[in-house]
Amino acid sequence: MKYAVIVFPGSNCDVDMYHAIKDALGEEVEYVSHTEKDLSEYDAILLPGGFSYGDYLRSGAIARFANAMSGVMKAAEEGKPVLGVCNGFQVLLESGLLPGAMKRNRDLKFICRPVNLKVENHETMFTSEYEKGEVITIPIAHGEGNYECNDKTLKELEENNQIVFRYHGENPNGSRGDVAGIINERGNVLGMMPHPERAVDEILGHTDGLKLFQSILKNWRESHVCTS
Amino acid sequence: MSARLEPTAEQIKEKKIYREMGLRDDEYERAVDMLGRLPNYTETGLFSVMWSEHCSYKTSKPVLKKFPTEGKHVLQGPGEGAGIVDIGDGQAVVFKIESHNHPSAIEPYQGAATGVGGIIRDVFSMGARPIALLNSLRFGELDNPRVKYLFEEVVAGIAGYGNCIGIPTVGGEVQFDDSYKGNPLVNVMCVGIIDHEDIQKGQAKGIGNTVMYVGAATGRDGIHGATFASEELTDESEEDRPAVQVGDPFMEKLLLEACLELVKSDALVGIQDMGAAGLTSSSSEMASKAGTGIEMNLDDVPQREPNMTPYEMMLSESQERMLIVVKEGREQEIIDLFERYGLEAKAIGKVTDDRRLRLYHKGEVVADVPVDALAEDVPVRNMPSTEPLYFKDMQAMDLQVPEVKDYQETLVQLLKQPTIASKKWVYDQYDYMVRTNTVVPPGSDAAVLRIRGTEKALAMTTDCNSRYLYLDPETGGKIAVAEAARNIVASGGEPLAITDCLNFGNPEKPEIFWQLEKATSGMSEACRELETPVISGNVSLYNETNGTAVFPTPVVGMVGLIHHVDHITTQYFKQKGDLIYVIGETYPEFGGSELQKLVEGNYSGKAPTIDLSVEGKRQKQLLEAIQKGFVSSAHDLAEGGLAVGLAESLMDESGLGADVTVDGEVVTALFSETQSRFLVSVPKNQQEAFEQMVDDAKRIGTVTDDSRLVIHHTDQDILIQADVKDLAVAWKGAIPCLLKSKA
Amino acid sequence: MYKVKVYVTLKAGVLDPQGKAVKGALHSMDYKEVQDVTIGKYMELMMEKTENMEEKVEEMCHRLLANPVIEDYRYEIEEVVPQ
Amino acid sequence: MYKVKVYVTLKAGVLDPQGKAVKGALHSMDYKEVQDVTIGKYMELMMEKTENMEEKVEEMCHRLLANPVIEDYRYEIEEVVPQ
Ligand SMILES: Nc1ncnc2c1ncn2[C@@H]1O[C@H](COP(=O)(O)OP(=O)(O)O)[C@@H](O)[C@H]1O
Ligand SMILES: [Mg+2]
Repeated sequence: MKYAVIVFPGSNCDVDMYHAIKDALGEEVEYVSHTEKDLSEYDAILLPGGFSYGDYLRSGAIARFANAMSGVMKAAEEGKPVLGVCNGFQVLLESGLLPGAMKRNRDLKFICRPVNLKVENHETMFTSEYEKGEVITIPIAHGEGNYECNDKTLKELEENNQIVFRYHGENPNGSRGDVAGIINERGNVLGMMPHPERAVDEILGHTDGLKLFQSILKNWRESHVCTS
Repeated sequence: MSARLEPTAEQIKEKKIYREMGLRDDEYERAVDMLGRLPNYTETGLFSVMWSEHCSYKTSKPVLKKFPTEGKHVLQGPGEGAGIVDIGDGQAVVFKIESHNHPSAIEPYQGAATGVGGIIRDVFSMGARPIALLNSLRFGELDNPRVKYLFEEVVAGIAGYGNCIGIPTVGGEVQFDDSYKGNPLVNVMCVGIIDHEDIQKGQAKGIGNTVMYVGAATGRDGIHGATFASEELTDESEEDRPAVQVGDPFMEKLLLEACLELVKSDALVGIQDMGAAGLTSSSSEMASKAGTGIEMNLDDVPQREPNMTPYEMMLSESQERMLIVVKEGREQEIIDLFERYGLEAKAIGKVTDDRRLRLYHKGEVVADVPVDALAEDVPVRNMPSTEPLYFKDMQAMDLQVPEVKDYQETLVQLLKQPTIASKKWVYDQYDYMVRTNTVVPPGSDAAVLRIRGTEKALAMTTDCNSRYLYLDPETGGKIAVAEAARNIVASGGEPLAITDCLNFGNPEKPEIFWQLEKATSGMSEACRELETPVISGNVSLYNETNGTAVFPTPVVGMVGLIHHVDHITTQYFKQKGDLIYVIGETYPEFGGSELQKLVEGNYSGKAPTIDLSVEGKRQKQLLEAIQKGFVSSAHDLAEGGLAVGLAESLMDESGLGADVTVDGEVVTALFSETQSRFLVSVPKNQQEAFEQMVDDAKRIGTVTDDSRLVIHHTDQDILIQADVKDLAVAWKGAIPCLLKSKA
Repeated sequence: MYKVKVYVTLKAGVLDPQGKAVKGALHSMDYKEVQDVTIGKYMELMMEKTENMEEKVEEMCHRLLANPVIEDYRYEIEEVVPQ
Repeated sequence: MYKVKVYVTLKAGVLDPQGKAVKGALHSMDYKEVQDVTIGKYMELMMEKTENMEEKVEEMCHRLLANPVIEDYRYEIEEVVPQ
């Protein structure tokens, strides 16, 4: 399986995402510049964390106009897995691939620490390796992760089981409905604030993120048995 | 500003206008001599910034000479953007510390942020990939709204810049004392990694080669910042508007990535960042080091504002700019390279053979000065030095043990002292994990980062207990180096070298200069004994507010090499049944201690003593024991003594406890700050091996699993019997609580 | 030349963590008469004369300068006469 | 009740990285007629009637709402009649 890590000017978790795929998962992965329109050769698209365009104006707001985003849209339409983490999630929101918006954290401070998440939906292509309701520990590192949406959207998200991860125990940033990660209706575009790519290596203390990447791989393999 | 007519060379002399720019009469005369004529306004500006303390080290040079700067691993000592030490396998570690005290006192967020930006440029200008940031901060007591504001904004500024550029901030220290009330200290350190063949120098070699400008456009910000950094703060400083620079970490991220690609190109000859004194220092230093000259056309300098004068362009300290020298004829490649990162590279001049800095503006020569006069032949000032009266008084005092009634309550109070209390409030705002190499995050003795692709890791720390330095600068200087090394060793690392930031008051006062002399003597001796040469550093003098100096604060930044990731050790107890040892004897030493401050409200007496050969021996033995796998946890004993050290070893929510027994005088046993001590836990099956290897280790108890800290005394009742949870609440809550409280 | 002033504010009903913090700070500084604070953005764009000025500004606001999911915007266009 | 509108902008000469980035984005979106962008804050305070209104607002701006070291501010005070 071949993964693309999209690099925007100001992305800085691109390296972490790359190593998670290459070293921890052992799959093929390439950095792809924000100027690249054609992403057709990749089986999965990863939008990494960081501060694209300095996060000036609003986080993710400028990145969504990058050339590569047309490729991301196309991949999403074709049903390929698209994962946006942290700044990547913010880009997905700004581009409308996922509903809602981000505000500054409730306490107005950047927060970096491991948090507990509850896997609310383990029946997605990103979470099938987790148990139902499993509580996992994944680091967060963001200043704008305070998810906001209107009542109608929240209701829809809940009814369609689109809230994939919620903060468990303490809500660090004030996000609506304790939302930590949501998926699109079709189930192939996931955005999440916590960093699974930072939790794939024993020596760094956390490994709960690995199953997320394993889920993507397993589901892709299963759906590609016939063709490959 | 630009409309103002510049004074003529004669007016500058007659009206002594050079004084406003920071030049002294004798210095101005010297500049006139060197030039052989009266300098014009722009030229006077060049001399004044380059001869400021910040750029020239004119008063500190004599004391800096004492530092040992060579060692078997040192590849680059002081003098370039940052120092470099070999770590084997063709790799090296690059690091430096830098102060941004005065800008942070005026505009704390941007002052701290641009300090981070500056030190990162120092490291990547060597060709190195920055991998970690640390910071050493000093503020007044947290009972004052201005101090709280400074503290919160400085931390936010460091976070703002470091998080955005994506370099993890992995460690540091924060201490609070009244002496820093009006003049906080903001020191930032950057550590990078480089392959030997990529090492760059800031030299303008090769006559005819092209001088290029890359990065942000030049604005009027920070004009004369270097001079500003070399003056005392007064109440008027706040009005000193032009000194304020705003950082753009996004721009710097692009610049960093572009420059790291650039260093792989053989078109590059030399590279240096435009730090203090901007274009002036980078151009004159690069030429002076290479024995060449530089000619620049200022019309070609990218400008952010209209009508900038040569004086303004040369003295601007706009951030995120670099000066590079490239081979003649290869300019287009460089322009294309930067263009790929959305940046502009512009040719602004060339290297000449006449060792002069010659500037053109609108077709005229506006400055023509020998480069060595600016960068090399700086007037050195030998300042008088006098032992202050207070020092004699302090030395004459008898050893005194502060009076303590309730040991347990005292431990809780000590844990609540902001200098001891958890700094989680601070480092939770820093992205300390980005780039996924941080094995030991903030919270333990030193931060540890693995080196991807190898089995090695790096340990790093900053340390300086300035109360000891205040009481006795020579001893305190030794302790600062020794403590840094202890933190490295306790983490499983072999101390490699140090960088230092000498934060002192006004050196024109003989008592302050004496502090500087003594402190650097002590540091030098410790560096020799512990084999950790000084490879880079920074001097920040004139840290005074309205005439009162900060405590002498020579911050030591140290990096150590962990030969195998298996040696990585933290301060936290690991498992029930492990044996707890203290390495080193304990004496009644309370001068400058946290207990003294708590009980008496001030500092007095002698600083703790230190024997550097004992220190070195213990460090070597402990390191070997760690490398052999005999040790579960190791922690240096510092502020608050053994009781605090024990509590700190239990602060990771593991549910473990400790049951120990002490002897001798109780307050000393619990709270003395005697140096050269470690708190170590050892698996039972390694007891013999450990005891054989480490001479001065004394077993005091065992690790338990009941989440309680119990301290017995050989011939008394139980001294302390505390729930770890309660201790943790006191320790963790202290700083957030002080920040919230109204006052 | 035209100066375009753009005001971006949070939609009614969207919690404003910054506004809340500022209000809290003002109260603790004893400005008790402050009932409510909202914080938005104020941008100034200098623009050359162009066709469909208004339409373009509207578009820029909608596409980039504001996030219509949580923000409202309004703008004023003024001609500036160079001195 | 009074509505106080506060406009906070960067002082002339102070670098505005946000404005620069937004201008770059607008250009790449083909709004080439945009010459310059500056980004500041716009705040609305609802205040009860109080003595020395103007003085208080001035004070709040200086002490908290703006950072006088790098920012300028101005404000407008309007009476709002409750419907
Ligand atoms: N300003 C800071 N930035 C990042 N980490 C910090 C800062 N201050 C303290 N820390 C971290 O908190 C821990 C305790 O600091 P300190 O008490 O100074 O340790 P020590 O006494 O062992 O040097 C260390 O891991 C240190 O790196
Ligand atoms: Mg320590």
